[in-house]
Amino acid sequence: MNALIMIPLAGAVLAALWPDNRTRPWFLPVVGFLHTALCFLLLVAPPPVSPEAWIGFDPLAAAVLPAVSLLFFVCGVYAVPYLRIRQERPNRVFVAALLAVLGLLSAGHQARHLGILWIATEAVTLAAVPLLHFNNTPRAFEATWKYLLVGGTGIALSLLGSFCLGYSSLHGGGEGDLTFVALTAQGAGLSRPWVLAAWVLLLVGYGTKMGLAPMHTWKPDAYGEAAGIVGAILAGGVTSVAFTAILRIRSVVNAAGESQVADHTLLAIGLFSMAAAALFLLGTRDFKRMLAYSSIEHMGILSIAASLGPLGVWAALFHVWSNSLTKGTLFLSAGNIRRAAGSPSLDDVRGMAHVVPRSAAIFVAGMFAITACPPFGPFFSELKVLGAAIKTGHGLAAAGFLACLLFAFFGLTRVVFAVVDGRPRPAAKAGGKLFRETFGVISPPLVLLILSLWLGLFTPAILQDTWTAAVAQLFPNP
Amino acid sequence: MMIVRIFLWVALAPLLPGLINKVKAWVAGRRGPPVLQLYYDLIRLWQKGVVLSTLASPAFVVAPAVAWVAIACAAFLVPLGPAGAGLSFRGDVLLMVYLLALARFCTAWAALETGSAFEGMGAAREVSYAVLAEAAMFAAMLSLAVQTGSVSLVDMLSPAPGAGTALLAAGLFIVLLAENCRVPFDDPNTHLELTMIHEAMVLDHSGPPLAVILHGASMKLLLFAVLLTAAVLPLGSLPPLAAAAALAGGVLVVTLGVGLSESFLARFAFRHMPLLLTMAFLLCLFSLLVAWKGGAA
Amino acid sequence: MSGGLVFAAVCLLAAMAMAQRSTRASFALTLAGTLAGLVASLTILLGPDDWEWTGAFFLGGERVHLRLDGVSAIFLVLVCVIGGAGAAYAREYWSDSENPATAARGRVWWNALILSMGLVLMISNGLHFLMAWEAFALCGYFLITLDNRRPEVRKAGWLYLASSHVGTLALFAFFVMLATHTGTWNLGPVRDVPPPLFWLALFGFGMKAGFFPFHIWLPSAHANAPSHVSAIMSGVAIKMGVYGIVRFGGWLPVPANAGHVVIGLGAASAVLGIAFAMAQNDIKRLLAYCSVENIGVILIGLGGALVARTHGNAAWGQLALAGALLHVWNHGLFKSLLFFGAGSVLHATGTREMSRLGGLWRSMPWTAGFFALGAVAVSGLPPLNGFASEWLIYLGLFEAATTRSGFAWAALPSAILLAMAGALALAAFVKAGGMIFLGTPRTKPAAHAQESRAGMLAPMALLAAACAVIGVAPGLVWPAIARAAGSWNPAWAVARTPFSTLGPAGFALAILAAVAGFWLWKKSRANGLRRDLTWDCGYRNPTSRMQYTSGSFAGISAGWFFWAFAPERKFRRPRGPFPSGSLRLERVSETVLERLIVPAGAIITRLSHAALGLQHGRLQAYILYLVAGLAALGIFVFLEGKP
Amino acid sequence: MISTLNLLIGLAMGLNLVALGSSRLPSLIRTVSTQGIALGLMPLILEGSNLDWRIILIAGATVAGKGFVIPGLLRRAMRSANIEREIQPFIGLMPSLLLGAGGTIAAIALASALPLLPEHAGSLLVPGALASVLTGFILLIGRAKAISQVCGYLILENGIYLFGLLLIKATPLLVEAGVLLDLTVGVFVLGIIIDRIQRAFDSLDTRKLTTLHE
Repeated sequence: MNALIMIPLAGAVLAALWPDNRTRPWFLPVVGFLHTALCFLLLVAPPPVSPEAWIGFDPLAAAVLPAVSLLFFVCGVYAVPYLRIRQERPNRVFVAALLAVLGLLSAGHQARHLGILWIATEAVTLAAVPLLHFNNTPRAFEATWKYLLVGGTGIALSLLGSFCLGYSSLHGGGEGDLTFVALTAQGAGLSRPWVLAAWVLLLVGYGTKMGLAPMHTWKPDAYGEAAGIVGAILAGGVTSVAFTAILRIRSVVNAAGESQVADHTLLAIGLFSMAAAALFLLGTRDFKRMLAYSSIEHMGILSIAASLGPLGVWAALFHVWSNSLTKGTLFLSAGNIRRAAGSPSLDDVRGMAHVVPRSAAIFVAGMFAITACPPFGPFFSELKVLGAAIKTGHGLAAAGFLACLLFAFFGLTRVVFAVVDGRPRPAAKAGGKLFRETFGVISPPLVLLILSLWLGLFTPAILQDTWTAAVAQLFPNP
Repeated sequence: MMIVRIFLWVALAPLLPGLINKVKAWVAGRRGPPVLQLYYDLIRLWQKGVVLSTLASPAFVVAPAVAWVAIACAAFLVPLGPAGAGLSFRGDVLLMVYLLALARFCTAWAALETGSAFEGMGAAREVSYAVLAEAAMFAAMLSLAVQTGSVSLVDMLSPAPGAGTALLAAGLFIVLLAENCRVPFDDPNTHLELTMIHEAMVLDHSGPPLAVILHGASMKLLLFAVLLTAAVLPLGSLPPLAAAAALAGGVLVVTLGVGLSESFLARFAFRHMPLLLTMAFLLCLFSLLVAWKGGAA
Repeated sequence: MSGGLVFAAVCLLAAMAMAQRSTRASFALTLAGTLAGLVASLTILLGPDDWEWTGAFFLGGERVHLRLDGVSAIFLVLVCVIGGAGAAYAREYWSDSENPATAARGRVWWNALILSMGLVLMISNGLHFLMAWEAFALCGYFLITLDNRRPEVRKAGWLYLASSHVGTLALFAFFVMLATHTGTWNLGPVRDVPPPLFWLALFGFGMKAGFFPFHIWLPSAHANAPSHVSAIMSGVAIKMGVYGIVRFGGWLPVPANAGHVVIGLGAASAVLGIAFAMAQNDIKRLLAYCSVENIGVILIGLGGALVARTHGNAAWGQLALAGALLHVWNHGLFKSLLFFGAGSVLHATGTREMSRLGGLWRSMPWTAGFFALGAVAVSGLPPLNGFASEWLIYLGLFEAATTRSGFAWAALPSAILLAMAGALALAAFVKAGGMIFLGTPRTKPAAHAQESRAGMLAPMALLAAACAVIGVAPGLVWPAIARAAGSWNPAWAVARTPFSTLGPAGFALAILAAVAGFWLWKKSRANGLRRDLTWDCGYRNPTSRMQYTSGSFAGISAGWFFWAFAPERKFRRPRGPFPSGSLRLERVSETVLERLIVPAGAIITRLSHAALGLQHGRLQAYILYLVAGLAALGIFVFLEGKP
Repeated sequence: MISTLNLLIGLAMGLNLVALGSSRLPSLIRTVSTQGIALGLMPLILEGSNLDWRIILIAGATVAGKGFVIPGLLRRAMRSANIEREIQPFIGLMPSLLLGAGGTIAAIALASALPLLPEHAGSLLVPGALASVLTGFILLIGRAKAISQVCGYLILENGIYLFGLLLIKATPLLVEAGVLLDLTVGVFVLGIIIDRIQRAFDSLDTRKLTTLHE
């Protein structure tokens, strides 16, 4: 029915059946390429979406899904050399699960029905499990266990929330049509207490998947233990599904006339997440967990932006793009450094600029990019967020936003330069010998960095129009 | 005219220390050295050879000359009552003050040339106390400027006697004592190096350089005396001859004043000097405020 | 005009590209680029009209728009001069042979720094300004940390980066608010924005300008950077902050009391800056703190100009402004000269501690001479350039005082404080010069120092010449300064030079001093000149340990600023008839940093460790957090949704 | 029929308390499976008048899944880890019982604040659901053994299922399918992970699972 979902799932099945461990990884770039090509094709020529369709490539999907697809494609290219290094592990499940994740992500992004949305997100959560314990170490299992239980609880809550929303529609006299179009149309008819209950539960539920504090606890463990690609796709793809879910639900809550409550909750939880992330960043001594905290910070930015009306949501969609691409750079280059150093902890890693100069340079550049240093993408998107905050008169929120950015910057620079500068340890030198910086492992993060640069400097008109269309979809009557 | 002016400054300057010493001698009931003593010293020194520290660079000899030139130029800017200044322009007062600073820089630099502890000590004291003296000096100049509404010495130094004049006179007099290293700041004719400022700085100088330094010092003293007199007396409003006489008289009075203060005051302990200088500064500041308010009223 | 600037940009880019392959080619390109830029900016300053260029393409959705007017040109001249001189100096000082790992990298960042500073000065679009600004800040960081294997360098670099980012974020807010109020990112004179916006700009740019109390990053960064980098950071980079304040002080409607605040900041940073400088023992720290003072001097002038402009364009304001702008140049010149000198000393002896130097004039006569000249200039003494600009500022303040108008009251205290700062500067640089170059060597390395090669001396000679020329002939530069003042405030466009007499006077002074010095030297030689031990009151065996040290030299004034230094003291008195060991250590602390910032940072760090304690890995607690979050949100929504 | 339904819900709520009070894992698992069977029967009662294949399918699937499959899996894991009882839980049995009782009361109070459709009025569905959810949370937070945590998670899911019954008529199969998928796949994965952990740490005591922290 929907090629964007079917291609990857079919790919997953094929990969699962594919006999050869050495050639199997090629599925990732190939399928990724097909998916990306299709995505951008649809972006240029948007297909008609019937209002009652349960799954459709509507403006909101078009505004976010291509970014995820692009990220997945580049990560797929990276996966080939990476999995060659990791010959010792059978990658059947890994590749298949990765492709399944892509398919389910596409489903989640295109879901226009409460139930479908929930099932897709749930399925993504489960499909990601094999990716997490790919390394097959006790640490990986522990991370997976926490990811499953915390994430599962979150997902359960979001299901409860979906029920509440459904019941609010029933109670308001609806006859059980749970497409967002129908719910929005019902608008003020929805029963208020149920809508509020649903909002809280869904925000917490999908917030858990997004990784908003205080539901973020699974993130550092999962990102810290997972391979670079997995981290990139979790941080750039899965979080964005949860975010679009929150946006869709939020539009229903708006229609029910509770937009103020929604905005305030989003702002509060966003600021709290940013502050918490900044604090964690100031203290952490592990440069992969650092990325997780940075991701939490950016989820906070997204939810703050989402609370700032149409302008803010536009900026948020922009930020989804810049964040995914830049995070990709960071995760992949960090993965290289991690391989070469043999440890993610500042206690035994330093002077990597002398061991893996290229990866280190990309890592530093990516760090500056993610901390909103011009001229990379995040700079422009966060400036837009700031502008939205000031235009809508949220002066204090803007101040808090800047303060959190500042402390996050302190934390990130502290860690990154500790990793990169100084004299390398002899052990690390040896690791550098083992890990060679081939074109295959250097170009993907570099490409992502360049994409983030390009996104900021020359934001394509087509994307801007799509974001505007998505905002129009979310705010039908501004 | 210019020649006369230069001659006046150069030739008359060494009189002042002589006079001061005479006064001190009279007060002490001694006969004391002749008034022209410094002239004799200068002549003798000018013919003597030079003993140069093994550590010193040529700057050790050149610096005193530059300092002397600086003081001479400063003097050139100071109006002599009716005769006016050798060179007068908007803001010349600042040039004058900074020329004296240049002289200070040179002497202090030369003092450090020899690596002697005493000279370093002297230089440190000189440059440090100058900070407060400079503040007082600027307050005084500002009050003159505010009072006369001009920033050129010729006009500034012929003020109508204002309410602040007495304060200004007192302040400037203390600055004079400090800048010229007289008692109670310094004792020109002690021989205990530990207690000296200016004399300590020139310990290692000899021959012509020393002569230049001594003459420069006397010229600086004269400069301050003229400045003080002109700042206090309304010379502008007097007929030329009377003004000239008043100026000469004023300088004489200042000299006597210095002599008397030296005979009746003892050298202060070093830790008291900042207090005294601060007092001078406050006096000048008050005169400035008086001038400012007076203008407003 | 456009051609020249494009050529300059291309040259600098090419120099970055060539940095790895050929030192000589890269240097030649840098030189060509800076020269082209210099010519371009001078043509602007000497010509009547500004240069403006609007690109055909967009960056970040904004059309590229460059403008070079009097104000920018003044700063651009400095960028080009020091950029070229520093590149020349670096060839010897940071040569490929001595620093194979970092020399080429240094060249790349150097050219990038020049380029980005030039862009900061020319860009007239808020969004692009931020981009160039950050690029410039980062280039500075990578230059400071060239030798990042040394931990103290890393610390200094991080401090620089962190405080620079504080300023940058303030500027984010500033430019976004500006754009929100004006509705466009284009920069230019604006009328209808709330005056308080100026405070944000003052803070944001102040972090970079490094005046009290925003100087926390400055001493360590400038002390630990390679000396040619210290030179451009201290002489030029902090001027970018000044540029921002000048620029937006001229374009924005400023609050009524802005001028007085700026004067206050300037006076405070002039006196305290030089007081701290006086107390330093590390020569490069001393120079860095002296930069704090000079920024203060510039601010006093600028503040005067702001006061004058907000009160009917009083004429004296123009003098103050001209003084400030000229001092931007002068400080750039002599501070770079001094840092080059300090660099040569460091290069020759391997130490920056003045208490380990001494007597270097014998082995390094040229360096000593240039340093002495720089010292005279920085002390603002005639007949050198430092005096010319300070004289203008003084003149402005004095004339303000003579008006006796109520708003000019600030002129009185600031003039007096400026005078004290000047006297302290004199003391500080007599000390610096004396301790480094005079007396006897205090350590072996100092005794066996070698004079730097011509490659390092030539740039110093160039800067020294510039200082002397501006000093004895300030009339030459007046048209440029007046042009800049005019483009800052059109009401002050026309002005006749105030230097008509001062210039010749200075010239005469220089000639007379030279003649007199030469004559006295001859005379002494003629009378017979005998070398002998220093007459140390008859002591026949003076050693280097008997010399006055930099600490004791600063003792008196340090006593006065005890309250600001909050020094850490260690003191063991000599005891008994035959005292064994006794010592007296005194370390002047970075008061603002160590008494304010560090404790605050410690509190935040403790907070973050408390937070990390929550991430203890127990799953049950994680789920508890989740439930707590749910409950909190529920209550929040319940309270929100009640009405 | 509401009365019979409420009887079953009351039974489920009682079982919550039993689960909270039981220290031995087999009895805990048994409680959960009983509750699952009880829940499975509810659709039949709720729709007693007009049974169609959909309802029967759901009921059957639920009884099979919640009542037998999953408990079976858990028992397997328990045997392989040969642990019998929950030793020193984070929240003791007595406190958890009290908490559960308080939670149940709170659930009833909270439920009364939420408006219901006439046909659901008087049913204990909402309070029952909330009570189970709370019980699930208490077990998740309070127990140290992985298996008891899974049981807690199951009770949480049961609560949500209970709530889903409100919508069973109106909303399509999807949502319920969601529940089942969630449960089956979830527990399936949990089962795998559990015995992986079992092999990796040779214990199912989550106290050992705290190597990942700051």
